[in-house]
Amino acid sequence: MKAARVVALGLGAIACGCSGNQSALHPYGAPAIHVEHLIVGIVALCTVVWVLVMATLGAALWRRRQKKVETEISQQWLTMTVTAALALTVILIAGMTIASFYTTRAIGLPAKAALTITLKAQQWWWQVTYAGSAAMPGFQTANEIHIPVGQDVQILLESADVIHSFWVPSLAGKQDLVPGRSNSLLLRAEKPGVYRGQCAEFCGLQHSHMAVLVIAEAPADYTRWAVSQSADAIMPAGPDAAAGRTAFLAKPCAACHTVRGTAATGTSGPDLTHVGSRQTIAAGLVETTRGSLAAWIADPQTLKPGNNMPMVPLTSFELQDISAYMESLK
Amino acid sequence: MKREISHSNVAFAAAAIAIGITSAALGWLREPRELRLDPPVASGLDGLRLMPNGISGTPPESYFALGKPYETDAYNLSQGKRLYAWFGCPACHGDGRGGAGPSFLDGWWLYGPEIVSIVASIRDGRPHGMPPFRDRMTIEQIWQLAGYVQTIGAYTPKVAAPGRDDDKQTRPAENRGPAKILFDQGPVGVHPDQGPSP
Amino acid sequence: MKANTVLDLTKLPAHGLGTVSPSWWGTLAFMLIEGTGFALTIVIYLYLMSLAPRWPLGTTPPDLLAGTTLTVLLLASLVPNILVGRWARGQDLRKVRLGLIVMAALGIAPLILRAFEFPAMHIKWDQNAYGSIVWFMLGLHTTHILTDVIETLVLTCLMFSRHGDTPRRFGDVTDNAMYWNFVVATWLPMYACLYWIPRL
Amino acid sequence: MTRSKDGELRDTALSDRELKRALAVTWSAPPGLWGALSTVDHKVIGRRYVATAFVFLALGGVLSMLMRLQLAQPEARFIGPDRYNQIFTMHGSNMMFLFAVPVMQAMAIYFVPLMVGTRNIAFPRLNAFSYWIYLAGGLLLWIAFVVDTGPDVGWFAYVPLSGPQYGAGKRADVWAQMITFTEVSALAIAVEIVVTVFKQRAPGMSLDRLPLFVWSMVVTSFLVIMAMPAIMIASTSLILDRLVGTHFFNPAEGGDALLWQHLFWFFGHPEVYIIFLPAVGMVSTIVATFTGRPVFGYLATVMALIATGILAFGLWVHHMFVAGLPRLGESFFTASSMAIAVPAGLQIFCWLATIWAGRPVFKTPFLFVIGFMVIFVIGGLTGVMVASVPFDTQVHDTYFVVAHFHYVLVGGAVFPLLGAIYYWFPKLTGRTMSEPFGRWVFGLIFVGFNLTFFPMHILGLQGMPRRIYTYQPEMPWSGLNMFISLSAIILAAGFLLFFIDAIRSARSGAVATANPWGASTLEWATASPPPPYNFARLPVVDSREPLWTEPAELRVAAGLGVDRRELLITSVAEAVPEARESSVGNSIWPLLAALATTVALVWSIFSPWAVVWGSIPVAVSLIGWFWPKGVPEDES
Repeated sequence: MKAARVVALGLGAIACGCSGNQSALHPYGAPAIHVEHLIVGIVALCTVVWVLVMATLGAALWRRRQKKVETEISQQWLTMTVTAALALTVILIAGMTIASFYTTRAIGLPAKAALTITLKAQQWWWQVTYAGSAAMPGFQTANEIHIPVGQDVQILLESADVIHSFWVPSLAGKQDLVPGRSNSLLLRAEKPGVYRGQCAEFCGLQHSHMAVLVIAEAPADYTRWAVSQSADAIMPAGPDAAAGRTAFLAKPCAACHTVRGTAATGTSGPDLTHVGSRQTIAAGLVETTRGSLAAWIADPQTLKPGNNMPMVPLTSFELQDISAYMESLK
Repeated sequence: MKREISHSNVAFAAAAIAIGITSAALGWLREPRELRLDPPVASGLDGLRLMPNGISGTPPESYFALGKPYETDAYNLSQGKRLYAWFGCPACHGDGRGGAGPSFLDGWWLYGPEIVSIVASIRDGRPHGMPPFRDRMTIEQIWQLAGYVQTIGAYTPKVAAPGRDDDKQTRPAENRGPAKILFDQGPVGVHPDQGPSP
Repeated sequence: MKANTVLDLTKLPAHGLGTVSPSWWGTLAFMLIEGTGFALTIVIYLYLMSLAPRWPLGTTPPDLLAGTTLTVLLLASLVPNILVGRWARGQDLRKVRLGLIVMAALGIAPLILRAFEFPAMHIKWDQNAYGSIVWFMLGLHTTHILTDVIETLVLTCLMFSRHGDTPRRFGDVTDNAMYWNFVVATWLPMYACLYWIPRL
Repeated sequence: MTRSKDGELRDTALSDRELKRALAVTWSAPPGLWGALSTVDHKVIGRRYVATAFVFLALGGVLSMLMRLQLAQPEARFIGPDRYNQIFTMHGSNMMFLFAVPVMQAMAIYFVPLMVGTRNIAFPRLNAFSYWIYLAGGLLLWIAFVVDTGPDVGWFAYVPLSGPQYGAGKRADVWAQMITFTEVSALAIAVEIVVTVFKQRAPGMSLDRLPLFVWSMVVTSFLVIMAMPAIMIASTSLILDRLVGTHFFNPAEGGDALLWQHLFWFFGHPEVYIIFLPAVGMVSTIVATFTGRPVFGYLATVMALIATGILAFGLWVHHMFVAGLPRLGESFFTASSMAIAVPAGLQIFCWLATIWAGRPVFKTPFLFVIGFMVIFVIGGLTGVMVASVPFDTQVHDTYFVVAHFHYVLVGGAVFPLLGAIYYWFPKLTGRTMSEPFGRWVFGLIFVGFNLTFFPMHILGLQGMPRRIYTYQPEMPWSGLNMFISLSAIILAAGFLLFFIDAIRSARSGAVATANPWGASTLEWATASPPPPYNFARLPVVDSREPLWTEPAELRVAAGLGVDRRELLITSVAEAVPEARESSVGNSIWPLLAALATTVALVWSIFSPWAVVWGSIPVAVSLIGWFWPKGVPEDES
């Protein structure tokens, strides 16, 4: 069974897929670090409060069991204790509110950043647009954001259809992408690395498979990457890939995808000009390998049911060639 | 008192069982939303049998076996609506009222209102500027789009038809029967050879 | 447990009016629910206005004639309405019958004027959000007039039937009169919102 | 038997036995199916409501087990995304709209009239109507789900996903119309409760002698009255957007996607307190009974209830902290969200003080209250955490929030509710639930709950978002998810045991006396279960704990008529008798009106003209409902 083999291939690709950092408790970006301090502080404080309340409850439940004879407790004493506990609650609440305000202030506003990247979410992938400059034309990529380490980066958040939410927990808290509104978020990575994020607002069938990678690298590496991305797609070298290019342009693929430098200029799917250079395909679904590309192209509706990539009928040769071509698009 | 409660309990239990059985039966009859069409079924959908003049014909048997999903199923119609925008249909047909290409709303179907004709028009193209989409869309997408196009021009709005866009409004949405609202009289029999309006 | 009678209720009336009657409180509670609903529609109106670059969106302010006439008519209807309530409390069957007929007529007349208010907005519900909210507000208030008119008509029939001459029916009439006051009172902020805010 | 001058038969003229017989004739429903369909007895309807709500709880529980089965392993293929989205939407909508709110109101329908010492709820026919409309709403949702038209947009139904362009088919409309059904029924009950408490209290039961459960239901009812119009307007606008093309939520034509969120959460946050405050009343009742002393700080607890109710309307924006609203507004809502911990804390402290001063008796209802304290305090503290904007940006829409609100809603409402069921079961059915079973039920649910939901806090912080039907194997979540799914079996076993115990006890449990726990409130002053007229002679109250101040005798009032259904109207503040009032008799019209309303509402999912044509049968049935039938209750 061809379908079964393809599925097995796809699942295999999933099993050895990428591993990214995606945890609010492992922060590597300034905003996330501030929030983590707040989280640890509040959780510790609340744990103490809970233990105290439980100790009181336990004592209240046990005291009558131990002493058989008991003098009646004075109402006044109870009133004073309850009042004191209430006063303590007010103080703790006020303290946590103030701590929260200070954290918000420490994170700062996103408007001051030097680099601005536009992120447009759609069902169920992320379109990333880097504005051009005098030295370099702008370009689009998908599901992978490269940023220079140690710099503030402003992410402009837009949505093409429904509400999504951009969340890379190791770098910053989340922010929604609301159609008809423009939000923005400050990102700043303190350490080079690959940080995984995921759509956090329910957005339909494939909300579960809408991941995004933020790759923080040294400024020089970042610039090198940006220059290579702004270039048109390379002409494939090998015979497989060259045949794949022809097939790609002849088949429905080109109607939805753009490969800059070719006749493929579709815009409803992700830009594939440098798809081979991305770590994952299909919004973080699987690691980019020739096998996973083939599995994905052959049967996208099994790997990610309901997504908008159709199952295009291809011969096994066409499938091999097109995956080779995709992989070659570094 | 006691007796009365047990009476009503029996009535409620009976009602609950009846509802349960009915629901289970309905659920068994109703197919779940199909997100992945099996490749053999998809290629079967390609097998239209058209009249020699390319205007009318019969859909493949498998289409009826599926339950005519592309004309009646809300999910397919809404996917068709996406495709209408994604594949550039508005460039010639506007919001359905036409432009460089013909309108879908005025009750005139140059090649008849049957879904087979619409599928054929999209798949194979037509003279005077309609390009073939055979190489740009899969056959399932073509069916979805055709179902949607038929819906735009329907005089009796389909229950499953899409609602308004989250966009600038140019005409009433498909589920309100825009053809009926905008062209109330319907076509006067100028082209009687082109079949009835939907 | 042994029952020990400590209170004698034999002298109490068999039915209460006004604040003694549960239905009076029930009417009040429903007025609170509906009043919250009306207030929310006004909040939505102002919210949409705060987002819009100009207001009214895509059209001119509504024509005043129909809406203002209706407002005057509603205010005028308060006089017979309050009188009906007073007569009902006095259990004057003849006057209540007369008053209810007048109130039924005064309930139907605004419905006719309302038919002219929708076109006076110069926009349809499906053109933009301004159209949607004004139609929604007008529609919501129209259903309130309509329900009260039907209630008044039914009560009028009741008062002419053999069920009419009891304190309970008179209580229903006072509650209905109170509800009409509410329908008029809620219209005033709606009127100000619909007709005058676009002119600010 | 002697009749008074005006020809009425009064209870003063009858011996106890004669009186009970005469009242039973006046107040009973006819036997058989007709009686079941036309009864307006608040006890029958309340019991029916509770049973129906628990059926929905069981169904919702089955859905949650399906979700746990799917999530136990990464990339599991047991349930596809389309069905999973329907399942989690159904789970949330079902639990909130068909279980939690109705079950609390149902307990109030049954117990508030008994606790305030009256013979039926105010507006009994509205009460019957409310049940039928609730049942219709529940059936609509579940039948739609079975035929694959179940809503798939989340219980919050955010536009534009639920809007006309992205919510294909009638799925979102079914959800929105189900809202209308349940909110109509909830609003009706709220009105009944408020009027019952304001006007039908036993003589002498001034507002400062009201049982705490009744206070909690009064505050809850006002929350319902103020909050539910928002969701009705929101769901109506959504249907209008989808059906006739209005633009409330279309940014391109002046609408706004966030308007939906404002409206939804303006209702949705008070909704939490609509569920929680009745539970506060239940806890107060159980604590008082099982420590043998009144709850410490009656006034403080009532003030805390009212303060919570008011603050509940100032918090909704904390559900929208990541939607991109202005910073200043967010800071205000952080402060108000934190502030609500103060009244909640006060309540906890008052209960602790009561337990401290009292002599606790460890019966099953009290065990559930202890479980409530342990769990709810965690839920409250995580609530303080998510009130902080920066904290929330990391945990919003993650499993941390799933854990948080299950701690609040299951810990804060379901535990007290189960305790209340064990506590009031004798009054509901005349039989007692099993104590050994009860301990097992408590143990399984308590352990199962914590093992299931506590790890979700960690999953959330580890970056697992909510509402995902699966996750990839490389994410470090699979171990905990498997653990959670296994723990959920313990939790489910606890609930299963509870249902078995309840059904078994209702049929063959030990027969209960009038006041098996030695409690203080008036519902225990009559037989278990109470006769159709509740009290043969209405009690007279001169303290907060009427059954504790005079344990041997019940002070009663006399002089009410027995020929017609008669109860007593008292003044709002002091409960001074004002009038004898009739209470309406049985009627089939509420059922007919509910059927007509159901037809109109379901039809309006498909056509706007249903509003016009469908309202005619509704109007006819309402006229039939109110038209006098010449029975004594209709005249004065």
